[in-house]
Amino acid sequence: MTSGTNVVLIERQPEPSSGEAVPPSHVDSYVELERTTVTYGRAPNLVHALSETNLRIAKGDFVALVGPSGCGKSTILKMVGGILRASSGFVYVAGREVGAEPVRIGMAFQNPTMLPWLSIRDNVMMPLKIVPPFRGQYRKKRKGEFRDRVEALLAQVGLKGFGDKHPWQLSGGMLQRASLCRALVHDPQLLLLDEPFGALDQFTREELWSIMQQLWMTRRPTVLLVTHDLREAGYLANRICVMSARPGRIVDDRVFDAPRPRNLAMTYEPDFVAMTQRLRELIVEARSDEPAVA
Amino acid sequence: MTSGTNVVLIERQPEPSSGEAVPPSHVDSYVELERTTVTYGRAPNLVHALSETNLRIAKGDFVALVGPSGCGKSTILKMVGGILRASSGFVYVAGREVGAEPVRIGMAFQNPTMLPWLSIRDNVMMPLKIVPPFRGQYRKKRKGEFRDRVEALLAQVGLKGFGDKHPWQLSGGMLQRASLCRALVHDPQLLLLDEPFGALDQFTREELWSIMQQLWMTRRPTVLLVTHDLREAGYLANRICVMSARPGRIVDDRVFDAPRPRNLAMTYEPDFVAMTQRLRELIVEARSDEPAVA
Amino acid sequence: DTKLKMVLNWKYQGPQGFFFVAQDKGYFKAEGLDVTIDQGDGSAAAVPKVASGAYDIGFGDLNALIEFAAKKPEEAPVAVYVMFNRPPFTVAVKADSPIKTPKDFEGKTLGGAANDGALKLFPALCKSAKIDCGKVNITNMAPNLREQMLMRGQVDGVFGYVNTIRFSAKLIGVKDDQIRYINYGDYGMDLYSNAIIVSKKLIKENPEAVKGFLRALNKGVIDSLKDPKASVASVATREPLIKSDVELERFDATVKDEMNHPEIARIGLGSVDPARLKTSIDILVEANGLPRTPTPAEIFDPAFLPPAADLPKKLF
Amino acid sequence: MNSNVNRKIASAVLIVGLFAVWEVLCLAFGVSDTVLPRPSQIFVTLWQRFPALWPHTLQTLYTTMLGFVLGVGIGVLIGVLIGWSKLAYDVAYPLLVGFSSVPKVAVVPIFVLYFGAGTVPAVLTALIMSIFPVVVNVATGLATTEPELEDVMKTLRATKFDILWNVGLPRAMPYFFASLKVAVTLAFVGSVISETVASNRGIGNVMMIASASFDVPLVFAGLFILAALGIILYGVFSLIESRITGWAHRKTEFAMG
Amino acid sequence: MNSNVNRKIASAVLIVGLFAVWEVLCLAFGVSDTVLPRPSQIFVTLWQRFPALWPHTLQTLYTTMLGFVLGVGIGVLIGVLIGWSKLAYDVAYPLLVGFSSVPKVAVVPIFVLYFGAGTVPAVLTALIMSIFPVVVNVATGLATTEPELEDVMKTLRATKFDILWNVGLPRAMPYFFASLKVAVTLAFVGSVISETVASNRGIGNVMMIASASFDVPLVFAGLFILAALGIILYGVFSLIESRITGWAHRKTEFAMG
Ligand SMILES: Nc1ncnc2c1ncn2[C@@H]1O[C@H](COP(=O)(O)OP(=O)(O)OP(=O)(O)O)[C@@H](O)[C@H]1O
Ligand SMILES: Nc1ncnc2c1ncn2[C@@H]1O[C@H](COP(=O)(O)OP(=O)(O)OP(=O)(O)O)[C@@H](O)[C@H]1O
Ligand SMILES: [Mg+2]
Ligand SMILES: [Mg+2]
Repeated sequence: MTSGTNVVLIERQPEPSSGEAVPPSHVDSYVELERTTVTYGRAPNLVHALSETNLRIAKGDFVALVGPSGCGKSTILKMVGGILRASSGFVYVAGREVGAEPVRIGMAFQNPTMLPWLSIRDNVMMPLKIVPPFRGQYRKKRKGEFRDRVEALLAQVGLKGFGDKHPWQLSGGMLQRASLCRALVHDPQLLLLDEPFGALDQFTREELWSIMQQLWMTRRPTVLLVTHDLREAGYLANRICVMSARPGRIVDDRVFDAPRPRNLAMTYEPDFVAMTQRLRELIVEARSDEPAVA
Repeated sequence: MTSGTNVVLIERQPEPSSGEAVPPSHVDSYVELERTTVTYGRAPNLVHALSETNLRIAKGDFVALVGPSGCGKSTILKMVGGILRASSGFVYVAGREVGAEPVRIGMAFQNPTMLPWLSIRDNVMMPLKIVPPFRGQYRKKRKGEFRDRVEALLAQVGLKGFGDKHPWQLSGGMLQRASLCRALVHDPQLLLLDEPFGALDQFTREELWSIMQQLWMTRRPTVLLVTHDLREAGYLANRICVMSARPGRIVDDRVFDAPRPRNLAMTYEPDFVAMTQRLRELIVEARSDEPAVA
Repeated sequence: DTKLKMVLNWKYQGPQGFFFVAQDKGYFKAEGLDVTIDQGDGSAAAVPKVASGAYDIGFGDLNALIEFAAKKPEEAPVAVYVMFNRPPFTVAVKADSPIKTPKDFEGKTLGGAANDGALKLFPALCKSAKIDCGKVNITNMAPNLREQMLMRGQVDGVFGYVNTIRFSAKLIGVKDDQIRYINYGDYGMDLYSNAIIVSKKLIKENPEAVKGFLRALNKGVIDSLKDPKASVASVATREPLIKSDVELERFDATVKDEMNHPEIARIGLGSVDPARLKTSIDILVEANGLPRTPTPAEIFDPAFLPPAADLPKKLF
Repeated sequence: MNSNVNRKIASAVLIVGLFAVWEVLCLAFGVSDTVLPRPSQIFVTLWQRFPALWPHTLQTLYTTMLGFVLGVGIGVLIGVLIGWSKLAYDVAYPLLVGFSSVPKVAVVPIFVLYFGAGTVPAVLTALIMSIFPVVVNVATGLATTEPELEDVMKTLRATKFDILWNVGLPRAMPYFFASLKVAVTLAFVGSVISETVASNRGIGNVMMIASASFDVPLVFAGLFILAALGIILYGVFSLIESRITGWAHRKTEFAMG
Repeated sequence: MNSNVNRKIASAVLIVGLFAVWEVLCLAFGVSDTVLPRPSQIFVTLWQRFPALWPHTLQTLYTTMLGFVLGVGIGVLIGVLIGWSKLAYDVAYPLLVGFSSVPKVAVVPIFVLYFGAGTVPAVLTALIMSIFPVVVNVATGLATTEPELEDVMKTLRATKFDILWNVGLPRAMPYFFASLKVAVTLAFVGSVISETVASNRGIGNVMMIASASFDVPLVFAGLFILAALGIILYGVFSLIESRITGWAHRKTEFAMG
């Protein structure tokens, strides 16, 4: 493994907590949250999950989102994915309001909800059935080209031969990998990954990091990755956003532009370790009741 | 934090892969797997999950089970928990065949399956409703003592005030913590934990480690913990078993008897890091097709 | 009091005032009887209801009784008082229909309820009118569809009782002159119709109750014939939903067309002419291919009738 | 909230519209009221005859509810038994299916014979008609319970009954409520059929008397009363359902109620 | 496997035993065959009259199946519509519930008057009786679909129809099959009732004629034929069900079929 990669840390000011969005000049906003607030339920059981959050992600960027448990990371992902509507504020994807954009989105959920009546293969193939331009070709190709594509993807994540199984016949980690395949199969332009490697052992996880990195370098999707593993965030992302405890806001936002391809050795270098240490501290601060503003 | 804890690593020979169980003399087998084989499904779709696995756990011990994804860790836990029957071989708990033993078992599943029609509080309270001796008192105490007990437990894992919510109103990490509470609420004598901290951020996770350690030191349950986090295994367990890839067997079994209470600083000490490094290597070996026999 | 359960021929209708008058005026009570009267669902259906023991007494079709007695002699109830002694059986056709005589039925479609008395006697009519039943198509239908299906031309003729059809037709707005009747009585079928039938068990265990019942009923009949209005009114108190004016008309028509046989002047209402009964039995046995021929004594037992002097000899 | 009110209004308008169409079609084609009366005639009849109809309504409601409650209870028991034991499944299902394929009108006379005309046969008929849908749905609900939900109970060494009570039955609730809606309509059909065969009271009896005197608007008035009772009970169950199975109805895409 | 065979034998024995009990009770209490014939009489009648009964059986099977297939199709459509649109829910549910609470025997005459006696009213009656259980269960199945399952489709910007087709309907399959079992028995009841109201063929007609000539064993032979047809069709659906909804029946604790 090559060692001695240049680890460059640039601390950026978090966007002002007042909520006034000040777009960083280099960001041309492929994904944009503008003063987005999300509340669940009705009074008096109302839960404030996000409060006036601003976030802009450039096209082709790889952003990691970290923060304490229950702070609203999945909520942000679901909103960008179009599953959830903001209670107030706006969410734009590719310059249009979410839901209307002609963007192929791939999402891996925190819980790998597969449709139980379909085999793993059919589950993974689902996006090809739904999303144009694959949609039109689905009938013709699902037994040939598409099937091969899915098998190749499954083999890549170590699930060769499990295509015929049903979801409940897989272990937790295997399901999570299948779910990742489903998120990737239709060559998405926007990737939303919610702890996609959480249930995997370290080694499998690192293998998939490398696959992810390669995929990002070749196809350049815009990626928003939620993770609790700061090494993972550092290895994969160009930019790391730290969220405060609920109601969530982004309290730290830093660019991390180590050269690519990165390798595991890098993650043991002092600079990298220092960065993860710094992130750790930020999250600890974020966990305290008073939202920490850097 | 106190530093300079004594990290002592004793390498033990794994039990012979032939399957002949050679009980280590100091183990009086609170939990015992004897040449246990598990296969799922029927020919020709038969999956060998475990093959002639032997494992003995002493009463009051804290054992961590690590291994590559899909190797059969959850399968072992489910078997000890009485959910799954071995295809061949035996599983004993407290000296009797599993299912017949008068032992309070607490289990946290990999997937925190909560009953969706119950509030978090009622979900956590379920073991008190079912398991003797609490069972008899349930009607009288569920609104008083038991409720307080659950609230206290929820508060301890950071879920204060979420007792009234329904499972789908919690984030992934919060659900996992609730599931841990359900495993602990009835003061179990045998604790089976399947990646109970997987979906948590590092800091929350470490807090819960400390709570777990304290609980173990005071109540001394027998614990079998499945985890992918080797630091976690080292911090919590007295003994770490490494499993080979499917069909799973235990290929390495080592005692790790650092003094208690352990603290986080210990996990950064060179000996500890060396041990986790060694475990990593073992798992990497285990992932390869040829089962690695130490 | 002796408890007796009685089932009627049909839902509440004007002519059933005979029974309710007896009840309302306490005639049953005076005989030491506590009679419960339930609605029925067909004259023929009353026979098995009494046979099975569900009811002690029924108001049912004598011809159905003959068929039943031929098939199951041990269980068959016995008639003790014949109320309707003229054959009401008919085939109704539209007034402008080409069907004039039974001969014209061949090749046509006739309809009727499966348990309708006229339909069940159709083979007998075929015999006595010398036509081939096999050439007639029969469609079964619910009684309340009969007149409408006839008028809509879905069948060419319908089986039924003259009065029933006439009133039904009237109620659906069909004029009397739009329908023509081909009466069984005109083709040699001088049969009896509805009678009071009682179970063998009751006869054996409590003959006095049967006698008492008939005494009381006979008084009710006499009162009703005197004051039909009051008779229908006693039905209406039980079911205010019936239309009293129509039911009064029905009462009158029933008395005139179904009860008023010349023989009653001689033997009185309630009794039978054994010869006529014998002929009826023979007609039925032959027409329906019954396994055996019941004797008139099996069918009708005059032993319980009030003295002949007390029986009505003139109805209006 | 507001859209909710709008929707209720729209639906009321649509339903009223349907009756209007019926009315107009009857008028346009000159349909005789002995075939199909116009709604206006039916409502007038309902209004005028209401005092006479009311006791019959109460009677039918009473027998139906009694039969329904008993039938649902028995249905749940059999459903659980069928879900529980394969033997019960193999024995009870064919019998139940066979029995349910048979028009109950053929069975009523047997009841009448043993219990006399009136309330008892009506209750019994309502009862037996309510059982089958409940059995099928409860058994299906139990059989399709996700095994993962039961695993928690198994580690606690819960008895089969514990699992049934705490997991199986709650999980089967949406199925159960679906079956209640079907069962209650069948219970009405059952008691009314029994009343038409043998009884002196009840809507079924009214309808027989009315149809014997060709008072078709009165027949339809009876039908309307039955429909109204059915709808009211359905509404009650829906309310209870939304309280009890709210957890299962948390989706918004294909939202009921 | 072997225990499976044992179970089938045990269940057959039990069912036969039930008939034996019926036989013995009838003999012991001297129940007349005009009330409740003994099974042996019924089977003898079935055997002797089979040639005469067979065409009627075919007729009833034909009308029932036609009505059932159409009814299920319409039921699924309405169920989807109700699951889909709140307005449809508010409009269609009250109407359906009301209509289902009404004994169909009261409606058949209208069909007969417009379509003549025979096949068409029987098909129509079977049809309308099959609809409601299917509607209720399909709508409930759709409404209780876990929102998480649909989330995947939403990120893919699937159309509502895509979601319905790929998630809603498959998820509702267990509900659908449960309703089929109820619907098919009701379809039989429907066509037979229509046949008893007006027809010249079919089991219903046989039963009417038989009961008019006090041939109660023949009436029961007709009932047995209906029961047998119901059980056969139920078996067919169960087979199809176990192929299609195996995923939902993977549990072992309360296992069906
Ligand atoms: N459907 C819901 N109804 C009510 N509250 C909800 C719902 N979904 C999420 N929440 C609440 O919103 C907050 C944020 O949830 P979210 O799932 O976004 O957290 P997260 O950052 O993904 O946490 P984790 O790391 O534990 O997955 C939590 O406090 C949770 O309780
Ligand atoms: N119900 C089932 N039917 C068929 N195969 C199964 C079933 N459950 C598990 N398996 C198979 O058994 C093997 C072991 O599964 P298990 O869940 O024990 O793995 P694990 O070690 O817990 O993995 P992970 O770390 O990914 O959770 C896997 O290969 C899986 O495919
Ligand atoms: Mg989350
Ligand atoms: Mg696992």
